[in-house]
Amino acid sequence: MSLLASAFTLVFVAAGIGFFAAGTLGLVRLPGTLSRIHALTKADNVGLALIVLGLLPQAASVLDAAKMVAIWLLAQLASGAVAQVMAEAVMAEATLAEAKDAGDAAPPEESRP
Amino acid sequence: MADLLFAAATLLLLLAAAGLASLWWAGNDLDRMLAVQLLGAAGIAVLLLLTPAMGDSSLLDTALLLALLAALAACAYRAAFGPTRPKAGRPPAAPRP
Amino acid sequence: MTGVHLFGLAGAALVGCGVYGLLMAPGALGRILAFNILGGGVFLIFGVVARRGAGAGFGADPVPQALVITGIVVAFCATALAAALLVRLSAVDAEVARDGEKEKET
Amino acid sequence: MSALLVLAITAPLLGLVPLLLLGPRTGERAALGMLAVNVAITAGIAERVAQGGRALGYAVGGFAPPLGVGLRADGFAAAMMLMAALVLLFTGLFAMTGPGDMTRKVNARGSAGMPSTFFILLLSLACALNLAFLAQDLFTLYVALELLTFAAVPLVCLEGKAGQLSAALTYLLFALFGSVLYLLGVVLIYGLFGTLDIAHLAGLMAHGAGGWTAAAALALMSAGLMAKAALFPLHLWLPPAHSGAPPAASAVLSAVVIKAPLFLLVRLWSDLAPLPLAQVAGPVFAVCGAAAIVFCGVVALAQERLKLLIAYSTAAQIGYLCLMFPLAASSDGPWSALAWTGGTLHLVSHALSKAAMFLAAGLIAETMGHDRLSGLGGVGRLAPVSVAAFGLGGLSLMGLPPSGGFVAKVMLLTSALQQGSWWIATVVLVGGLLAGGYVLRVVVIALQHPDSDLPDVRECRWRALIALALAFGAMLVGFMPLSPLPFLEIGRPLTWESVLP
Amino acid sequence: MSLLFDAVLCLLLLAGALGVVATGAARAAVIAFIGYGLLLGLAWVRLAAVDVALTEIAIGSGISGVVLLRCVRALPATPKAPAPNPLLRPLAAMVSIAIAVALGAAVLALPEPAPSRAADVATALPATDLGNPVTGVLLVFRALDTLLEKVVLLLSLVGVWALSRDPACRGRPDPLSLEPAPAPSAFLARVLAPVGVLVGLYLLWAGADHPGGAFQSGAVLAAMGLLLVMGDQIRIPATQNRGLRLMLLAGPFGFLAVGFAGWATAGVFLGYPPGAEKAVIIAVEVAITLSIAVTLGLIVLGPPAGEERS
Repeated sequence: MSLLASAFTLVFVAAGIGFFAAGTLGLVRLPGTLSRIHALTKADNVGLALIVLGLLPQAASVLDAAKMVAIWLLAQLASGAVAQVMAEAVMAEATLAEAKDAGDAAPPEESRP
Repeated sequence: MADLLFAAATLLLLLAAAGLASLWWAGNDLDRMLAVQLLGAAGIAVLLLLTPAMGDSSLLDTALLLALLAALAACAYRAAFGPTRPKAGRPPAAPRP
Repeated sequence: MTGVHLFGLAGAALVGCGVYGLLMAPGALGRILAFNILGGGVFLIFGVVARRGAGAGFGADPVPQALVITGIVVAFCATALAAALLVRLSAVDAEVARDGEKEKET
Repeated sequence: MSALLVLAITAPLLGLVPLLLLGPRTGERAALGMLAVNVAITAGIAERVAQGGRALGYAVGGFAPPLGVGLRADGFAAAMMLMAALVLLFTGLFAMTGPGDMTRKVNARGSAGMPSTFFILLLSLACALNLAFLAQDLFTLYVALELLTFAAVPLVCLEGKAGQLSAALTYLLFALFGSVLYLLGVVLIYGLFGTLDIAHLAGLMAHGAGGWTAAAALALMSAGLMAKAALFPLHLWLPPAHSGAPPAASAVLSAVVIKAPLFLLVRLWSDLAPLPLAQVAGPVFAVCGAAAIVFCGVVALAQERLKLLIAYSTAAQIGYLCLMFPLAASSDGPWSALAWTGGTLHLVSHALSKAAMFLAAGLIAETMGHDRLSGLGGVGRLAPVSVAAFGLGGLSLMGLPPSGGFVAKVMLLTSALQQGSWWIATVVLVGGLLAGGYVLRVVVIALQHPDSDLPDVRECRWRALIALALAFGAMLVGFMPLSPLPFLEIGRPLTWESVLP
Repeated sequence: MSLLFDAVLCLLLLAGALGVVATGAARAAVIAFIGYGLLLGLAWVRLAAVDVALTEIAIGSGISGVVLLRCVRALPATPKAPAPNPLLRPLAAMVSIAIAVALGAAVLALPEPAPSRAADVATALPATDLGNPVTGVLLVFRALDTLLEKVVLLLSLVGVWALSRDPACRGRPDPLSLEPAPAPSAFLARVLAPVGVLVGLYLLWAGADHPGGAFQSGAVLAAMGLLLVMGDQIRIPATQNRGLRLMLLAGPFGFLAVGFAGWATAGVFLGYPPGAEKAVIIAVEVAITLSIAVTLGLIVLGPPAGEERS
């Protein structure tokens, strides 16, 4: 049984790391911040999910297992929102640049008077 | 088993480092922020792997904290450096009740 | 060589980095960051001392751990106060510069 | 176990509650009351120590060191505490009764005196100083030093001018650098001995345990304390910080704040470090001190602004204490005890006289509207009491009788000559001449015939009397007998025996 | 295998520190610092100091990051201070390396077996009914340090407030962002903050027997408060608010009051009433958690902008 659990853990952790690796590769190879954000969050979320799944049999108690799932949910939520925050920043920057090209933009405020 | 988990954690760290390095040299500050997010995600995974490897389930609390605060830096970055949109210039919105 | 030794050496190296930063940083913010690196190194060495003192069922000597927690909070206070001073200073400097320009114009 | 030691630390803190919760006027009165209570408590401690002839101790929480944190008052600590409490009370009175040169803030609040933040910082200083004098645990001392830094730095920039802000930032960075170095030493000490209690450590180190690592730890801690005490060559932050602050703030900064790290340097090298090590380190400190006396003294002579002159004089006077280290660390019993008394008396008399001088300078600047020496001709007519306070305080710096500075310097000189350290004796004399130069320069300008019409204002007599009282205090120290003071030897060497039950 | 992990972690830590120190651009240096703090948290886990790891992640990386990012925004794009003479660079590098080498030698030369207070703590801890030795040291054996460190926290807030243009330090601090929060930030604040508050309370509750406690909990709560502020979900309170000030004072002065009460109940300052130690300790922890959370948050928000003209 414990051998089976170990094998289960190893397989899933290895798969999770594979997804992390794919995410990193995407980060390195993809052009543009937006596509990088996309690659990173997608791959990392799946990777983390697989690792959590793989480690569940190793949890010392049911509470710990629940905590691990909670961590995954939280990370999911945070990374999704972070991706949106960052993407929004990219878009806003692009809009600003366009507006600037049009010549009607106010200069960005650097510091509060 | 513990050794294999440590190996997995090491691999994750190395992956995060590789991503970090490439983004650091190539990108702008937003990309760098993204790289820190990557490190945070890898950190959560590493802590999860270390929990059974070190046999200390209180490590889960650190992972929990990391997951919770992962968003803080990105939000702070956005609040500090978010580009002022062209229509900006009005005062901050009134608080929602 | 064990992991504990490695962290001890890393702590020493961080102290070195911090000192270099304090000596060579171009501005106050760089010095503040360098102070934090330096502090991190010192705390890490304290952590190594704690880990070496593991015993009586504890994974590390609890006294240094408690001291490090206090130290981290104090270091944060210092960072925040220095940052606030820096922000205020640059605002006042900007005002002075603006007033100077105005005077020049008139 | 004496509860007074706990009260000395906590009573000043109680004063923060009304300041932060009630209106400024109530809060400030309460603050002043607590500063007076602080004087009473420290006087009580000094009286108990003198009466009992032994140190007082307290194990906080009932846990004796090394697990717990111990407080301990010996003669040296009690003397320093009383001095600091007096200076803080007088400065508080001074700040309460007049606007200083903080006109902007006065108008905004519609009442005279410094803003209530000043009193928060003053009370915190009282707590931090008492803790620094009483704590026997190296980490508690670190907390005390941080408390001191966080109370002192905002004092520099209360008015928010650009120069003050940058001086405060420099001060903070130096102080933080000092803290980290100190903490690094503490870490190594804990790694070596597993305890941070000074008395235990002194026992362990006396047998030469720890080797070079212990010496390195002591050196790191000392370097940190030197940065905080502005000891040459780490003094660069002091002149802008001390001269830019409002007068009441300058007075406490120069008089008492830098005394705490100096006190700890003395603790470290005369109570903690083994004698052979102290004998090696002593000359190093003496060289730094001599350089401070000569270099900063010369720079002070060249200053054009009164407050900068006084600030450089502080940087120079710190050096005298350092001359004490090699003299006190010698094995020559009576003469080393004399040096010890001389050094301590110098700390006390410098604190009183420097507080008087900064307050007087503040009043002079307030009367004239500036503190440029070239424009102060004849200010003696407008502000006679202030100028008198400045002159009397200066007497102590120059080392002329009757003054505390005179007694202290004679003791150092005698000890140096008896021990054959002619170069230290020379430095003491040269430093006195330099101090004479810059003090007399100010006094002569103040008393000369005015170049132009003087403004039609008068000094604030009531506050000038406060400065004068401090200057008289420095003179009173001068009536000490020229022999080692037994009070300062009470409770040495450090031990918890017969102090804790 | 764990040794390899530690080695990689140490190298990354070093690379992060070098990145912070060597990066000329302020923004990049601060971002690197946030990553460095994260790695430091992992290092603390490997040193079996989970309490410290929690503190480092919450304060060293999380909240410090907010402070520093905000500071960078306010700085002029081109620093006025000239860079130090590049000729000094090798000299500074040599000095730093010498210090690091000497320190490394000192650390390796520490005595074996290492002196430790672990045994003392283990002996004294059962009397307090606490299971977490670090909490025991912080709140019982070295309670004086902790009490005064609360005062340091309060004092640094006073120092920050003293930088206000308003001499009476009234009004609300400036908002963290110059413009309304973007929708994702608001969403994050609405969803994450309640979860975060629960986590903070959990850390407080767990702290008596497991890693966690007042510091970590307070830092998490402060972070959640900042998240709410950044998402425009709550308005920054005015500094003269009486309730706010009471919350600031609750921790240090509640602790002090318990300390004085110790004279009556245990016969010694900062002693806990025999038999009720754990209950009183937890009450103190609740009070200081509240104060830490409010103080940390306000320190980050900065000096108040003065009374509003209505």
